[in-house]
Amino acid sequence: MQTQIKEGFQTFKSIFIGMGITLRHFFQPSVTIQYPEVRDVLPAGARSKLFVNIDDCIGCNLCARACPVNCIDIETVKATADIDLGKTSTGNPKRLWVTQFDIDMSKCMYCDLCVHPCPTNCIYMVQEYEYSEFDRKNLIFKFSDLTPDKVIEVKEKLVKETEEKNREKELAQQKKDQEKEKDAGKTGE
Amino acid sequence: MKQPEEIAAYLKDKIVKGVLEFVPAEIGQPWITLAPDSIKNIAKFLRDDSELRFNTLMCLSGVHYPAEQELGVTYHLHSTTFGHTVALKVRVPIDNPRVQSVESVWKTADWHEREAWDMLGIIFDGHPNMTRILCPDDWEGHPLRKDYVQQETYQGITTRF
Amino acid sequence: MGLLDKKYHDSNIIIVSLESALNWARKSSLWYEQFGLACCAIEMMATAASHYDFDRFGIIPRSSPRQADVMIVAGTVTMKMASRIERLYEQMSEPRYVISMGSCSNSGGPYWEHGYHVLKGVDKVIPVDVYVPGCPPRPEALLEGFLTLQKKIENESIIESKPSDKITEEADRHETT
Amino acid sequence: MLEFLENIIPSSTIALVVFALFPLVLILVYALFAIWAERKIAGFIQDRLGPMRTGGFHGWAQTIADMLKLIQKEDIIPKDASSFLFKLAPFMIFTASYAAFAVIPFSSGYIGSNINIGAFYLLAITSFLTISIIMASWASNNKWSLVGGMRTAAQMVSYEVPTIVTVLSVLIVASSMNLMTITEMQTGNDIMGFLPNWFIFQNPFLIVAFALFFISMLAESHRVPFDLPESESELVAGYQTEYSGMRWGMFMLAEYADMLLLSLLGATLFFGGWNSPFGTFMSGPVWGFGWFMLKGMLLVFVMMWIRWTLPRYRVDQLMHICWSILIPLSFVNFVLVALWEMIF
Amino acid sequence: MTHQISANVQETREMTINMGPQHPSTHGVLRLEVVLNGEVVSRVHPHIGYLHRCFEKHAEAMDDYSKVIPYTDRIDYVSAMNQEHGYVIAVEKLLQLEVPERVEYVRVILAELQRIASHLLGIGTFGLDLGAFTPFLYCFIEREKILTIFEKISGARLLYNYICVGGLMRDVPDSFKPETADFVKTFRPKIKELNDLLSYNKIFIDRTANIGILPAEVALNYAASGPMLRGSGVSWDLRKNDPYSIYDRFEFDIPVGSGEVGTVGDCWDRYMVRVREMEQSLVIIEQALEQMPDEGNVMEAVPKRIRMKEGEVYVRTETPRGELGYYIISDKSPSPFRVKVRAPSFVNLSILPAISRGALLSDLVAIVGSIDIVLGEVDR
Repeated sequence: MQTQIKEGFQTFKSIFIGMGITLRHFFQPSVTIQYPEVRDVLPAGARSKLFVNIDDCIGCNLCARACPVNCIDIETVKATADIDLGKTSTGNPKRLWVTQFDIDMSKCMYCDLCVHPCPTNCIYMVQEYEYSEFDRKNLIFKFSDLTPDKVIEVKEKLVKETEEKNREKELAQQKKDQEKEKDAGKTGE
Repeated sequence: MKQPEEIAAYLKDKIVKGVLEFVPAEIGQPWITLAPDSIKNIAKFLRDDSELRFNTLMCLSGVHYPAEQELGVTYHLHSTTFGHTVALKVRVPIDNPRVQSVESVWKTADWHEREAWDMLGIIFDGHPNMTRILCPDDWEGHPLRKDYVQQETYQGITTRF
Repeated sequence: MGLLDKKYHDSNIIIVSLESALNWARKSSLWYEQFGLACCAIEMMATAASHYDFDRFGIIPRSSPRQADVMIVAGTVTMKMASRIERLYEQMSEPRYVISMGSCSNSGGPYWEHGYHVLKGVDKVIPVDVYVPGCPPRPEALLEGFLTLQKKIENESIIESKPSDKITEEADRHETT
Repeated sequence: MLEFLENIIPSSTIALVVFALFPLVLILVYALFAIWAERKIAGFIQDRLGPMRTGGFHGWAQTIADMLKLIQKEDIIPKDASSFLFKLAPFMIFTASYAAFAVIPFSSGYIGSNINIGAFYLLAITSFLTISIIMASWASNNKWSLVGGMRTAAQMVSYEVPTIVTVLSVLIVASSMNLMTITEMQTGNDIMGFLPNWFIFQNPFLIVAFALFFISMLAESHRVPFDLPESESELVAGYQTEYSGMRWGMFMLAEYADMLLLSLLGATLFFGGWNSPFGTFMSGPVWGFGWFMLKGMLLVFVMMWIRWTLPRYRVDQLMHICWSILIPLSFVNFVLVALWEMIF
Repeated sequence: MTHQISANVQETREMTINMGPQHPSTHGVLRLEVVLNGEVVSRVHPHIGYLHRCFEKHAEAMDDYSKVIPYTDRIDYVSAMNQEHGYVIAVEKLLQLEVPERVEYVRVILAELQRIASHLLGIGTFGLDLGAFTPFLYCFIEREKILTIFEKISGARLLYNYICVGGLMRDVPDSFKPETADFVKTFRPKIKELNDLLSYNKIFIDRTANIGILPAEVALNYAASGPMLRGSGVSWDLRKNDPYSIYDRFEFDIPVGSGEVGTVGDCWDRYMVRVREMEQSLVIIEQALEQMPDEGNVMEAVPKRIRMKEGEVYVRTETPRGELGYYIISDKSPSPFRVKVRAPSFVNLSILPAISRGALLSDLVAIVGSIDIVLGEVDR
């Protein structure tokens, strides 16, 4: 009986202590951030979305290779000799047209591993996190600034150039061969 | 507290059958290889012997060795009484992957062995409930084998991207 | 969209104001189905917790799918779970919405390539209204996903759409089921 | 009040209907307010804000939006459910709570039906709640619902005993079952010169009786720590699991109406009903109504406050508390109340 | 004349009920097939695998050891730092790599902060299972502070990918030390508040004491670890008994279950071990902050492409849920040959059928809550 009374007393005591705590919190100011109106300031280096500064990209493919999930698709076309693509802001010479630089943010796992190997620091995380979409296709971000026409043009140019080069090579080869034959003929004689 | 070498020597001394050899590793951990059909007896001995007292099975992992056409099971044991640890290994051919179950020795082996069956297709003789644990029951193949080919559809849903 | 879906053939002022009232009610009281799958569920809980507070938007959890309006697919859907997700969706009462939260449910995410047991996008089994990117999305991103969904709800209509629209809608429905 | 209505409304039937609809309007307005208030209170206790955006100021229109949405929701009746009972249960539960308001004296000018067995009627009609919950749970053909329903049946039947005994201890002090008479008996400020003549101050054992009444009241309206019928983390949503749309809304309405009903009963029996705590100051039919609601709301607030503080009991502990603590205690207390009345 | 009730009228049937995979209290996608006799549990069959995300396959498919780290985060998403720590220690052991002093301190502080965050979640959801909603949110408020610290150093809130082979992804900001110290200071009174509000609440004690008792020898046979084992009164903590990293430099106690309000090894003991462990983590953090060098290298020189020798390690670390083992076999290729995770939750959950026999349905919820499982870890 005595233990029961004691237990009953403890029950009420603990309940009142608990209610005291919740009452204290009742009058404390809330910790809520009223999101659309007020926003938390994200710390520097917060990882929310990948961004590529395509002007600086040299198309080295290091980020795509570092990506554990293969969500970066890069396609490059070699620039023809007559075109100087200039230099990146870090001073690296650009030698490739980046015809395609797609990042599928619906696959990305925001691990930051692609950022570190980049030699020109052109791929990095930005703080924009509000980009929900009605369609998944819109989550594939295309960073290449070349128009489709330009891509075709560039590719054709390269094909032409390689053809020319090949032809030159072939010519050179033929010349060599002819010379060789000549030489062989000479010696044969 | 015993070192793995001492344990291997002790085991060879006490148990005639089943203890194959002690393998010192280049880096990392050494292990003792055992015969798959005597693992249960050895496990019991390891657990009950007054100088070893391996009362917990920390980990049981199945491994596929494609080069040798073999499957293997690694047991990591630990004794809270003495604080020593040891790794045991058994190897079985892939076309007849049967290992004795140690479920009756260490209860924790129950789920680990089911997982090894599920992932690698190692059959544990004497296990009370040898069913898949992680994959659904109607799954095809054992995914952690190196030659695993992912099934195209599961219940009408394509499994590929 | 519910009982009054496309029940009216032409619009007038009463119907239009009724429509906006109904849409307002639906968008202000999105009760979500309380279940979590993986990592994103922790962030979903964080969103419901004091710091971000779902309740400000009138969003509260319901553990029975019958009473829920929106399903947040928070995390990786596996093959074993896919049929359950489908059934849960079927158990929800119209009007119902689906928010796909995080990379995994958007498209399989990190597991899209080697994950033999992972469903590559929850939209393979149920229709998704809003995709929230992130792995896991920040709580704010999830809230923004809700705001996006609210925008979608605002544009819904109880007026029967034109025949041409109807055909495409039917086609859509067939595709999803 | 009926006469007043008959004076201004030509048809006496319509007057009667208006008269009878008053509690319904009250319940609806109260539910709209209380659900919002509960969310706000929960919010403040948990250091957050609760509804903020719907309707402008502190989300005041939140419940209106909820109700409007529930009306639009698809009404699902499971294929294997017992369709008739399934449809009937929510209406029955709401009707029962509404009907019980008939004998509550809202103010000196308004009581639905001034019958002399008011307290008895009220206790009898609340038993309908139990039946409707069992009906709902059984008809749903869902295992979780069934477990929830069985729990409810056991819980509500058990807790009716201490509720009735504590109500009885007030009734012997008042020696009347008419709730209006009981309230009128508590008019005035005579105790120790300033305390109002409320029953809780008249008899020290009635304080204990009130504590017991309050605990059983929590259980009767299944609030935390006795919210087992719908305990979310165990039984998904208990007996309401299969309900959707406005049918579910009925359950919610009934739950809040039930809370109000029991709080108002508590206020009538122990805290002087519509009597002003300051004697004749601010008394009268309209003020009386205000005082009455204020007292009821305070009790409702305490119930909410408890809900957001405590974990819940287990089903066997709940029964244990009822049968081996509350019931013996309430009987002993009943005798003591009676003895005190006899001696003084 | 006595009236005999025929036997088959009295007969009761057992009811099989499915808890989950979608159920508010199963902490994810666990499915429990419960055979009920009335409300008493006769048998429980846990069905797992609803979150099997093929971690081990991914680890083998990655062509670099460091690419596995983001996936380790996702094994136990509640204590990602501990997971990374365990994996990285294993790889460093294979590489026979020593990491700089400062790195070790930062890692330990992060691991302990993560332990607190994880325990806060475990405690909060445990309270939630028992119907106490408010303590859950109070725990989350505190957890949010830790996440803010983590976000400042790593850029992510939940899955960090911060600890890498040979060091840290980037140096900690200057604000790290004062902020952590500040958190330690403000968190101590909150533990007391939690104790008042929940731990010593009589209803809570009634619900958890003498429920789901796990005797020490059963726990060892099942290889239980972490608070699950310590709750049963076995003083076993890898940070002390088999120290890794620099844990041998700190002084702290191992809290064990003592049966303070019930029997040793009941749900309350397991819960309380977590609460007390948070205090001990604070003690460790304080010491580490004091000893931590202010300046220093945070990255050991590791070749870009790790060339591994043949070998294997089994490395175990103490995560909030218990002993996390990484069994890594390396061959000469750049990707691991086999990575097996010995997940503490997986092992701890397998005890559930043994300790829940004869409990009530509501107790089952309490028992599952007190094991504190993370399904990502159970299913991997």
